[in-house]
Amino acid sequence: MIVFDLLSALFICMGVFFFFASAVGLLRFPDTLCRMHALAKADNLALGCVILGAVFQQTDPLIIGKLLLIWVVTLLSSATGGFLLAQRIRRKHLAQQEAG
Amino acid sequence: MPSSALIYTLAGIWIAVIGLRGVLAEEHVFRKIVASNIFGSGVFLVLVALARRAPDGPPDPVPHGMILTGIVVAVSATALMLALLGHLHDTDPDDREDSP
Amino acid sequence: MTTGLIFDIVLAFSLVVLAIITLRQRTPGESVVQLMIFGLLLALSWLRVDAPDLALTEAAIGSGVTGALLLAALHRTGFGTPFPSAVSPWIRYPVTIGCALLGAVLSLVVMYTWDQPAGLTDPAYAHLEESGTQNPVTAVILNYRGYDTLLEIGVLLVAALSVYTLSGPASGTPVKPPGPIFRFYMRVMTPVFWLVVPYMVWVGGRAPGGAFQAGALLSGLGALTLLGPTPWPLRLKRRVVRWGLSLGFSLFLVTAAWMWQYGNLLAYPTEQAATWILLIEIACTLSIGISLTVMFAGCAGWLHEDPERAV
Amino acid sequence: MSSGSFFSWAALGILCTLLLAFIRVCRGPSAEDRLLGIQSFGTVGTAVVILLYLVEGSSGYLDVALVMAMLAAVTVITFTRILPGAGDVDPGEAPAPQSEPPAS
Repeated sequence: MIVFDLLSALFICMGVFFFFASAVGLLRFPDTLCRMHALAKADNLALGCVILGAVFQQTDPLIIGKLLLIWVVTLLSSATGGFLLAQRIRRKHLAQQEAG
Repeated sequence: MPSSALIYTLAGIWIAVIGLRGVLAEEHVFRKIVASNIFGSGVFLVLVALARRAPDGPPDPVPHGMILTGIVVAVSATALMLALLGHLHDTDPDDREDSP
Repeated sequence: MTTGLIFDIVLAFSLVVLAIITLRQRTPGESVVQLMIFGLLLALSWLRVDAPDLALTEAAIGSGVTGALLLAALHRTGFGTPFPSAVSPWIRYPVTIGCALLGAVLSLVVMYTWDQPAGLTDPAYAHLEESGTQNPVTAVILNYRGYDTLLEIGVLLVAALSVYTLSGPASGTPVKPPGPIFRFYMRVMTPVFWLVVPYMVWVGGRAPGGAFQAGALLSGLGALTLLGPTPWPLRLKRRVVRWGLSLGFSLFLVTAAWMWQYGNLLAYPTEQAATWILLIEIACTLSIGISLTVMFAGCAGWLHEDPERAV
Repeated sequence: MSSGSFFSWAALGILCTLLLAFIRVCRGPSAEDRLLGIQSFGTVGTAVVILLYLVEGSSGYLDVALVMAMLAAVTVITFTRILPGAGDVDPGEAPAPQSEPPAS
């Protein structure tokens, strides 16, 4: 069981690191699309790490299933939301180009 | 040493006070609606944290029940205010921004 | 000082700061964004005071439905127009000072009366066996304080009907048809919502969950559906919507009347309590979900629009 | 260090990164930046709830995380779908734009 605990701690630490990286990216990157890039990749990876870390603490398959469902739902909504936002930004750029 | 319930009670009081100030001292109706939401959240937070006052044992479920219904009623009140705001906007489109 | 306490202090402090920032935004759109973040953090803080029931509702409503409502209203009234300058200093400063005093007095009162015992925990748990449910919060709202909940469902119905009435003819512009990606998202998420909503009702008998949480979740699905592709709820006849709106309240009333024969309104006999509570929960879930969806549509001005999109 | 305390520290760390992201939300500059912030807050909030679940061990917390994950997207989607200049269609149905997007 100590192996599982260590794995769990490792993954959660990775999750915290990636959350930190995505926050720094969100803060430091120069424009909106770059920030979205940082956010969409690092955040979902970090959540995946945290969930994996949590899975190593569980034995009940129902709970594990629920944890994985949370990850899938987040991936899906983040992909859709990110896509819709990016589309909006791109359209704005195009409109600016036409105007300028 | 303060308990976490005390911390959240104090935070709730100040959130409610900030919201109350917003309701009273802001001009724009939309901002008043946002402020009334914050005011409500602050009051809810005070009640929930007070329900947790006993250091051990389960929290008091009666305030929880009241707030549970209260949240839903608060959101419906918000919707009603917003519908009234939209109605004002439709019937009186000339001075909708500064004195709705 | 434990980690949990540091967590609490950081969270409480950021909640207060966030409340101030929310009210200092320049445009309505910005303040909505801040309010959503405030709702998310509030849900976290409710987990910290052992109220997962409320955190569930707040996660659904505070960070989802309220935001959708406010944005829908802005869709109708204008999104980016800056707020006008505040009212005259003759009102602003006295109000601010008065509110600060009020806050200080309340804080002192709370700190001095902190050690007095809290109210009704013991009676609430003592009768849990007879209440027909194992979740104390569900027992409170549907058994001990059934009257309150009955009236609150009534308030919800009245509010939904008012929004319905207020949304004048053809005020909002409809959204454009959705593209393949959003359609795919809805195709996957709709079954997930329909899986989680009944689960939420069912789990409310033993653990955090219940009609209000499930109803809030359902209204999230309703808002997404109105924004998007899935045709079937939009094709629902108005009559269905009206029945759905009043279902919870009417079933509650019928139950109350039925219980008259046992002597009291809404005093279930112990052996029937579980059945009645389950029935009321299902009806209330549908009603709450439909009410909030109707409110969303009403705020966006979509209620009496072209027949394709009208609810 | 007990495992509960480790998870609390992790939750606290993630909460701090949340506050970093919050600076971006305050600064903007565009509405889309703020929406990105909301999206990030949804994901991070879910992670904090999962860690609190590991601390407390009551399964209701997981339902909170699930609901949060499901509804955090609603605001972003509402925003992109109904606000001015955004209500257009996905590329599958839109007439393809003539120019390439700016390489930014």
